Amino acid sequence: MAEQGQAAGKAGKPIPMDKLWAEESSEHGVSEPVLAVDVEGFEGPLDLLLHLARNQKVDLARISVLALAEQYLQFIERVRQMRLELAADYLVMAAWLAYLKSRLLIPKQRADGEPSGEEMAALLQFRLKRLEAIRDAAARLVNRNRLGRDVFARGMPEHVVVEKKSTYTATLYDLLTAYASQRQRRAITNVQIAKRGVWSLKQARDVLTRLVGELPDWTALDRFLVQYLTRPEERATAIASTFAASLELVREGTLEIRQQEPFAPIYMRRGTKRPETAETTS
Amino acid sequence: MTESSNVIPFVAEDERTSSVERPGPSSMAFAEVKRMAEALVFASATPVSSKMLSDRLPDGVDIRAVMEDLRKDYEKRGVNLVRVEESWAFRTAGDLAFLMSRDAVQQRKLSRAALEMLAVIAYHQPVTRAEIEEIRGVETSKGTLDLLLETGWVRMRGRRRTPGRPVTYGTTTEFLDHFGLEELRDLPGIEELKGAGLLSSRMPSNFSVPQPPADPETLTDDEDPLTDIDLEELGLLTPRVEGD
Amino acid sequence: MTESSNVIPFVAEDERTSSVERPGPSSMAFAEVKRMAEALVFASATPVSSKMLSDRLPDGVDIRAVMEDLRKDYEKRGVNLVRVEESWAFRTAGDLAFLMSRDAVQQRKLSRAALEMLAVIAYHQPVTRAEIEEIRGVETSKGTLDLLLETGWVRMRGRRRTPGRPVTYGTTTEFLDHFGLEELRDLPGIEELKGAGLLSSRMPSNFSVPQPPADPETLTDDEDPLTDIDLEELGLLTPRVEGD
Repeated sequence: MAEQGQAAGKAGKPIPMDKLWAEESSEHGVSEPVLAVDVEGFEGPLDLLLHLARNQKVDLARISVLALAEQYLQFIERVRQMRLELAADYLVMAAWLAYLKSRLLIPKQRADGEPSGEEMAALLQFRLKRLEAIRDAAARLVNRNRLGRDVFARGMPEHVVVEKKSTYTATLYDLLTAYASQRQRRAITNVQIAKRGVWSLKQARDVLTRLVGELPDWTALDRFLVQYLTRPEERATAIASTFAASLELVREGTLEIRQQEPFAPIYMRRGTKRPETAETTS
Repeated sequence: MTESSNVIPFVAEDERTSSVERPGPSSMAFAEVKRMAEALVFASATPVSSKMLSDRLPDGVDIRAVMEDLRKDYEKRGVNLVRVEESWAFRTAGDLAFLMSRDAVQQRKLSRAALEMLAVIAYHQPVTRAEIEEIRGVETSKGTLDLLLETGWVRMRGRRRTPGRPVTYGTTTEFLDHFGLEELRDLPGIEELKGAGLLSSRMPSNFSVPQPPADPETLTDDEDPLTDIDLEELGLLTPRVEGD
Repeated sequence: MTESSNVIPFVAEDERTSSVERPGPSSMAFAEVKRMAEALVFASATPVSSKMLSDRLPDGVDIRAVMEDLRKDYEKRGVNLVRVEESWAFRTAGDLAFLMSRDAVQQRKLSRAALEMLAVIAYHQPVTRAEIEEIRGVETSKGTLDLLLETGWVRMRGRRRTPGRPVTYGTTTEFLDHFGLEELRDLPGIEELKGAGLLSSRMPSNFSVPQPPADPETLTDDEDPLTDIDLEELGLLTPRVEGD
C-alpha cells in the first residue's frame, strides 16, 4: 500500500459523465462497460449525506433535512436510471429517507407510535453532526506531532527492563492472530481436500460468449467443453453450468441451440445478435 | 542571571531552587533520585511506568514529584520528558520536527476509513463494532479493524454486558504515546464533544429538535436551491471495472 | 547558590555563564542550535558524527563548541553526552550502571508455535496435550509446553478421567492479567474474530470456536485434581520444598 492519493481529496474533480462513458467504451471495446457509482471516495451513505449537507453551506443544525433527503433520493434515482450498481447501504438509506420525507410532509399524526418526522430529522442531524465531529477530531488527531514522524524516541535504547517479572511478552492481538490463523489454516485445508472444482454460471457464460463468437456453424456443445476441460471430474459441473448459461444466452438472442432427440448431442451456433450488444435497450 | 539565557532549559533552574524546601528526602537525595529516574527513563525507548520506577528507586520516593521536577528541567530542551498515562518517556521536542523528519521511518499511512474508525474508537471507547458502524453509518470493511489492531493502537478491551456480549474496543497506551497525549482526556476537543452530547450513542434528550420551517419547501435565507448539476459536480458518478 | 545543589546537573550552568562571551552566533541562536543537536543525538540509533551535525545544523555553527557546551550541561546528570572519536552519543551515567543491570532479564517474544499452543490452551481448556496436537495438526515439542508453563500463563489443571489419565492444561490468572482480560469469557468468539478481520468470513459451517469456561478454577466433571504424587511424577514438586 504505497502513497494513497490522499491529497487528491475524496470525490475528486467533477468529471463530465459523457466523457466517462466514452472513455470506458473505447478502452474496453467489446465488453459491456460495468459502471458503478464511485462511492469509494465516500465512507457510506452517511458520509455522502454529510457531503451533500455541507454543500448546502449552512450549519448542520440549520440544514434543511427535507432538501437533503430530496437531494439524496434524486441521486439514487439518477443512478437507477443509469442502471448502475449501488451498495445496499445506500439503498437502505434511500428507503429511510423516503420514509422520512413522507413523515415530514404529512401533518403530524397523534400517537401512532411512530417517531414524528421532526424527531427523525433531528436524529439524522444528530448522526450527521456526530460524524462530522468525529471527522474533525480525526483530522486534529492525525495532525498532532506524532511519534516516529515528528517526535522521536531514544534512538539507541539501553538495556533496561521495563517489567520486573514477566520475561515473555505477547499481546492479545498476537494471541488471537495465532489462534485464528492456525484454526483457519486447518479448517481450510480440510475443506479444500473435499472441494471439487465447480463451474459457476458466470464462468460458463464467459466461456460460451467467447466461443460462440467464433462459430458460425452448428457445433456440439460437448466439443466445446472437451476443448476447455482439462480434468474429467469437472465435466458434470461444466456441462450443467454451460447448459444453464446457454439457455440464458438463447433468451438474449446471442445463441441458438438444437437437439435432435433426448440425450442426443446439443448443437449450438452464434445467434442473430452479437454478444457485444447484449446491453439491449428493450 | 540574564547571561544564562543562552542555555535555555536551565534558566528555569533558578526559579525552582525553592523546591529545596520540599518535605521529604534531603535535597541531595532528591537530586540523586532524579538522576536515577532520569537515567532509567532516558535509557528506554518505550515509556517507563511509575511502578517500575518505584521498584527501582529508593523506598519512600515521591515518584510524581521527582518526575514533575525532571519534566521542568527538560521543558525547554531539545528533548522533553513526557507523561503517557502512568508512564514516562523522553521524546524529541515537537517544534524540532522539521529537523527530525528526515529520519522519519516511512510509516504506513492510515486510510481515511481506518483513521476515522480509530477516532471513533478513541473518542467513544469502550465501543463495540456495531456501535462503530452505527456512528460511521457504514459497514466495517474487512481488514480495517484488523489493521488497527495490528498497529497496536487499538485493543479489545472486554465485552459489553448486554445480550450477545459483544467485544468492546478501546485504545492503548501506545496510541497515546504515538499521538503525544498524556491521557484520554487530552484528546483534542473531547470535552466540547462530550458537552455537545456528540459522544453518546443515542441522541441525547437535550439535543435540540429543530423547528421545521412553516413551509418545508421554502428555502431559508442562507440556502441555495439545488440544481441538477450539483450531483454531477460532486463527482459521484465514475466508471468502475468489475472485479470485486 | 547553595540551594541549587539539589538540582545537580544544572548547577554547572551558573559556572558556565561565561560561555556567553563565546564568539559566534548570538546566544539565543546558540541555545537553539544546542536544542537541535541535543534532539538529533538523542534520536539517533548510532553515535552522531560531527559531520552529520554540521550537515543538519545551520551553517557556520561551531559544532565543537555546541557539543562541548551540551556535554557540560549533562555532565552531572543521570545521562551524559559522550564523545566517541568524532561522534556523539548519550549514555547513562557510569555510576548508575547498577540501576540498569540490576535484573538484566531479557524480555523475549513468544515463538509462533508457543503462541499458537497458548491460544489453543486458552480457548479449549481444559485440554490435554494430545488434544492440542489434534487441533493444531502438528506434534508438540516438549520444550514449547515447558516454556509455556515457565511463563506462568499456563498451568496443569488436573487429569482427564480417560485411559492413561492425561494431564489437562489451562491458563492462569497471570495469563488474564498479562493479556488484559477480566475473565476467560472475554476472549472473543467466532463472530468477533470474523468481525475484527482475524478470521475469514467464509469459514466452513462446521467450524466453531469454543467458549472458554466461565469459571476456570473449577474442574470439569471428567477431570480429577492433581495430587501431590502426580506433581512429583511430573517433576514439578520435589518433596519438602516449598515451590513457587
